[in-house]
Amino acid sequence: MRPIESFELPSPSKVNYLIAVYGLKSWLLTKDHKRIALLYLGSITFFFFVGGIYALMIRLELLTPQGDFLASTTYNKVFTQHGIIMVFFFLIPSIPATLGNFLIPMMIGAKDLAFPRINLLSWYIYLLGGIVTIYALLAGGVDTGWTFYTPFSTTFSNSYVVATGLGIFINGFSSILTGLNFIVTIHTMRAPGMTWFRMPLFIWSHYATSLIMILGTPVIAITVLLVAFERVAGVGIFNPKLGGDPILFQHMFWFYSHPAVYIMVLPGMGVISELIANFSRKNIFGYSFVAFSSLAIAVFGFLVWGHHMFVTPQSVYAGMIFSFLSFAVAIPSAIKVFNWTATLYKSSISYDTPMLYALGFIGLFTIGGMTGLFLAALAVDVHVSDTYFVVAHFHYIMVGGTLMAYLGGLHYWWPKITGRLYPEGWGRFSALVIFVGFNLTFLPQFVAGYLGMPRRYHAYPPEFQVFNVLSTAGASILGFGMLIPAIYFVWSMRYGRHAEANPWHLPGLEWRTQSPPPTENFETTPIVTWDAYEFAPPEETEVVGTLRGEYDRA
Amino acid sequence: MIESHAATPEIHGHPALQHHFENMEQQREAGTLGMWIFLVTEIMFFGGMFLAYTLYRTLYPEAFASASNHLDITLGAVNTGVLILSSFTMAMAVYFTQTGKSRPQVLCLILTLILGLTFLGIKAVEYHQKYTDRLIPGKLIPGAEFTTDPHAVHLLEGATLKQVEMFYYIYFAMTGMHALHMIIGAGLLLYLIIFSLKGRFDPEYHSPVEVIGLYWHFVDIVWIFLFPLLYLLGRHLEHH
Amino acid sequence: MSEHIVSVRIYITIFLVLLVGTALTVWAAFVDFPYGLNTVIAMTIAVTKATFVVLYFMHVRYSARLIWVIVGSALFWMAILFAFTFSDYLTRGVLSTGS
Amino acid sequence: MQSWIPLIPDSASSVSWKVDALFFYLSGITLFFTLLISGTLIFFVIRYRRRTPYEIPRPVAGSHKLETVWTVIPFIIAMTIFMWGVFVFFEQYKPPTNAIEVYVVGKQWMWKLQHATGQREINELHVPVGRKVKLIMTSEDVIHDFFVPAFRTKADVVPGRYTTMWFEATKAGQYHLFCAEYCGMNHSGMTGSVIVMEPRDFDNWLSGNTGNMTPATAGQQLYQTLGCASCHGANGEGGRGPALTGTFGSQVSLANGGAVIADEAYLRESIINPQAKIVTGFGPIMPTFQGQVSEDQLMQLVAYIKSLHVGGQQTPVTAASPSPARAVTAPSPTRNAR
Repeated sequence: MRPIESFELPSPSKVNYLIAVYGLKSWLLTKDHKRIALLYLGSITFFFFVGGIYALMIRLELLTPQGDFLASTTYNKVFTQHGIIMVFFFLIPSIPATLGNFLIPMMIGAKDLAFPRINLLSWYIYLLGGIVTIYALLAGGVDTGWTFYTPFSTTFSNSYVVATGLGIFINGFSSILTGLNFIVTIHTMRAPGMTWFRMPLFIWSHYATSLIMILGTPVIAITVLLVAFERVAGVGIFNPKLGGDPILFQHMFWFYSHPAVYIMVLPGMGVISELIANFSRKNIFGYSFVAFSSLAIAVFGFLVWGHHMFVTPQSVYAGMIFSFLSFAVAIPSAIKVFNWTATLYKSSISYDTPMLYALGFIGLFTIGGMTGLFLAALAVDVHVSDTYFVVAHFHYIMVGGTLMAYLGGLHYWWPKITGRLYPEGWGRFSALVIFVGFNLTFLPQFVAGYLGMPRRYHAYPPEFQVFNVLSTAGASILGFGMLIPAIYFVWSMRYGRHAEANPWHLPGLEWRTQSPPPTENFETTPIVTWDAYEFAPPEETEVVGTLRGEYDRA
Repeated sequence: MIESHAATPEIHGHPALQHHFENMEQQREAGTLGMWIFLVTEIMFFGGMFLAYTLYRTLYPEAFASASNHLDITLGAVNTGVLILSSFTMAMAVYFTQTGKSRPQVLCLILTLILGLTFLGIKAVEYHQKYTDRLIPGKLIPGAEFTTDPHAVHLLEGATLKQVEMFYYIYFAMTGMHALHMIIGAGLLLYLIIFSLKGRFDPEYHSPVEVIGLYWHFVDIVWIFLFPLLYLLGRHLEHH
Repeated sequence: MSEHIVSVRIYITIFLVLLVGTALTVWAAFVDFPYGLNTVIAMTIAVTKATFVVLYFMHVRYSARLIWVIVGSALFWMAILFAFTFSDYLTRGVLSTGS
Repeated sequence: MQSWIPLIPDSASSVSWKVDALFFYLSGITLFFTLLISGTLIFFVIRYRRRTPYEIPRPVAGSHKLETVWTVIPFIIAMTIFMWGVFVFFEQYKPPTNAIEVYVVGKQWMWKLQHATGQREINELHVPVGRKVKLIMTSEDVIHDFFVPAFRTKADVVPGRYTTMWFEATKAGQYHLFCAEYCGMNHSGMTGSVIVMEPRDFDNWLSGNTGNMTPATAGQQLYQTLGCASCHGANGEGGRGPALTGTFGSQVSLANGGAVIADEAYLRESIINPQAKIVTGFGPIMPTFQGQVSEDQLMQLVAYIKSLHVGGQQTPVTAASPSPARAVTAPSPTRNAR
């Protein structure tokens, strides 16, 4: 009766989405969500390496305290562009636009997303936004910091703020349309029997992500637009000369940009839920708590933006409210971590590469999340805000969280996406290298930050050098670790062993079709009669605690 | 043609059914849901500007009243009427599509388009007045910087010209963004008219008409708020 | 879920209500109400007009509960944006001047 | 106390140990949970490693009890941090009375400071041990941030408004002053030092650095040259404009029916935007001084208005008696010593 044995593997010789039609045009005009996911994968990887080169330049500059590698104007542009590229063009679309695009229809048993043409459109919009931004970078770059704080960005910066803002504005629509597509798909396209509480947690987290995308992105869009408009007009609502308040910009900016952090990490959490359950062959402990915690994060994430503004003239009472809510939003994340850990209890854990990334994620996310509490605590934040402590904290979430999950997910679904296996040994090796390199890069920054080293400094007092040397050393290891998967993924597309339909022997819907899947995903529309992560029949379920049967298996 | 479609249950029948949907009902539902979600993003988009408006209106009530009193209330009110009427004709267009009456449907769509363009025309007249009064904020129009004449606008007690400029900045941002939405809406209407003339829509398949109708009504609603906020609040202070 | 077709009579009624609302709000703007009620009145009329458009022209009254939730969430998030931003502006300076 | 590589910055203000205490508390909690989670993970990963390729563990239902436990306990811990943070924060930000006042203007990319006694400094601030120091700050261009790690405090310096911060140094020495809000090209060069001196040394430093007019005296001269006196009276006693004597710190009732406490921000606003909050009984006749006075001069005007006390014994600075030290708001031991 076990689902992994009960379904028949389709024969591998069938036509799949990769070879169904040929030619460049068939890719550029495709409406297949899987192909669009690959288009995204390619473009996102490009932006990741652009952002990575900037990161490398930052670390090289900070190796010595004098600021001798780059001029300060160059350095300011480099860290700004690192942030803009990584946040808007890599992290935000990373998991949703690639893995989400590929897997959401497959996991719910649909043939495609609800609006395939809009899906393709959103890739083109992403590309257009990217091109405009790259143009701005090549034309002379932008030096406002990715936060675009006024009045520096509106009046004082002599760089390409308008063009960059336009690029981000355009890119925002890509994000909005992706989120819209996901929500409609999840509501209307589920296969018969795929009830809400049978959906994989990956879907739940993407649903929550999409909520943030559609509710938050428009606000950053109008904010960036108003900044650009204000630069052109020379006056505006953020300009103190007209009685405008520069702090209003920060409210409007962080209304999106704090939830944006959850756009980045929620899909990662979804990936981790998949990895933890599937590589320990156990259903997720407290499924509904993990599912609802995603929604809770999406809602509470909107109530905490003021914690970026504790040292601004924001009123101390508003600061108090924002601080309180920031602590509240930590709870759903904690629930997830505890449930993932509990899932492993009495499970059957494999040491495959994706699982290594998942375990690394939990450890790093714990540190990232806990150091977030330092920043939510008003008094400590006053000291550490705008220092390297903040830099370290959000890299633990964005790199230690999102990037780890992205790489883990990419390894996990690689056989499904390409029909090829990646080299497992190299996979494990690179996962370890990345983990070590990451920690070496960012742990010292916590110390440097508490010692008072401000962020965005091109030169710094010599007593901070030791931490920066450690950090740069770690970054080189991290960079090296990133190159390994880049090489073997490309290699495996041609030379990797052929993957069978279900190489990991898992029950999820995406594994119940051939690898790579046919264009329509499934031969016939599947009828779902099982729960997510149902490795063993429900009657074997072990009940923890005393309240037998209290747990509704929906 | 239309009748036959209405009569046969659409299993795989309708030519407008896209391959990845099971039936027309699912396709229509997805379309409507999608447009509503898009409207949510639109609400948040305008929300940012409404926030700025509310904040500065609270901080500088006299200046905002002075500036707002200078706007042409007649043109504003007429435009409100025009837009409401266009919303009505749009609703009727949806009605006639649902009931399969294609001639009045096209007529209603054309009327809606004409009314929309009328609105934009009146708006252009208003913008031109602001241009001649030198009330375009900052250096948006090169050579026609915002006025420095303190009598350009009748300033109420407590108002400064700088704050008046702030009002006009917000005024142009909001009405400009609204007008942009109208222009996009006009384009969408044009598409509807062309495809209606080709007879593409019928009671079975009218998602585009319905969905673009939703968009049009939304743009109307934005104006329903913009009109009192920009033109009316503070009028009662005028004769003090 | 088959769709509901709203009758022409309702459309015409709503249209007239909207026109009356517009006239009313213009009239009310020139009357000097006490206690700064002008803003409240103008906003009440605008919200009423918008509600009619949403319920009838946009068919929400006859739509699935999901549409109600979506409309509600848009308003809720707008409220968040406003309430929390103003939680800052309305309490600024309280601490420093209270000393 | 100096270890090989310091992990904690110098602790040199009255609040710095309080911030450190909370920091250690947080670090302890972080360490505990990180070890708890990663320890459990490592234990499970080893203990429950896959032994045979086809084994299927028994599925498990969740447990509301456990979920409740690990929701409530973290919440309680979080609330302790929150409350602690609030208490220290209010102390960090509540401006003290009886403080030495220093006016700070940030501009790309330097700090201009002026003591109430007239001494001007650039990128350096001399303060005595054991006295509260209040900074009244503004910016000429973009947002800056005055950050002294050793004091565990910072505050944004924002154009178009005054922000304040305060500290009480507890240990003599030289400490870093950073601009912590990115402000453009030479942001990392907008640094300096805060030099904390023993009170006697500070007095010596003060007396060795006279020669500048106090901000209040300079403000008084501006008051005359800008023609303020024609409406507000030669010594701020009022006329066509409201009286300025004793205004600072008092409650002012406004023409629109409201009321406001006249703090530095109010005085500043009333100079550059006189129509904003008009005092009851006066017309909106004052012209704006926006663009005619620099931020430095605004601060001097504010300092002068602050020096105008009621009563007359504490005579405000007049042209006849240019005694700089007496112009400052509160009497202090330092100045009495002179």
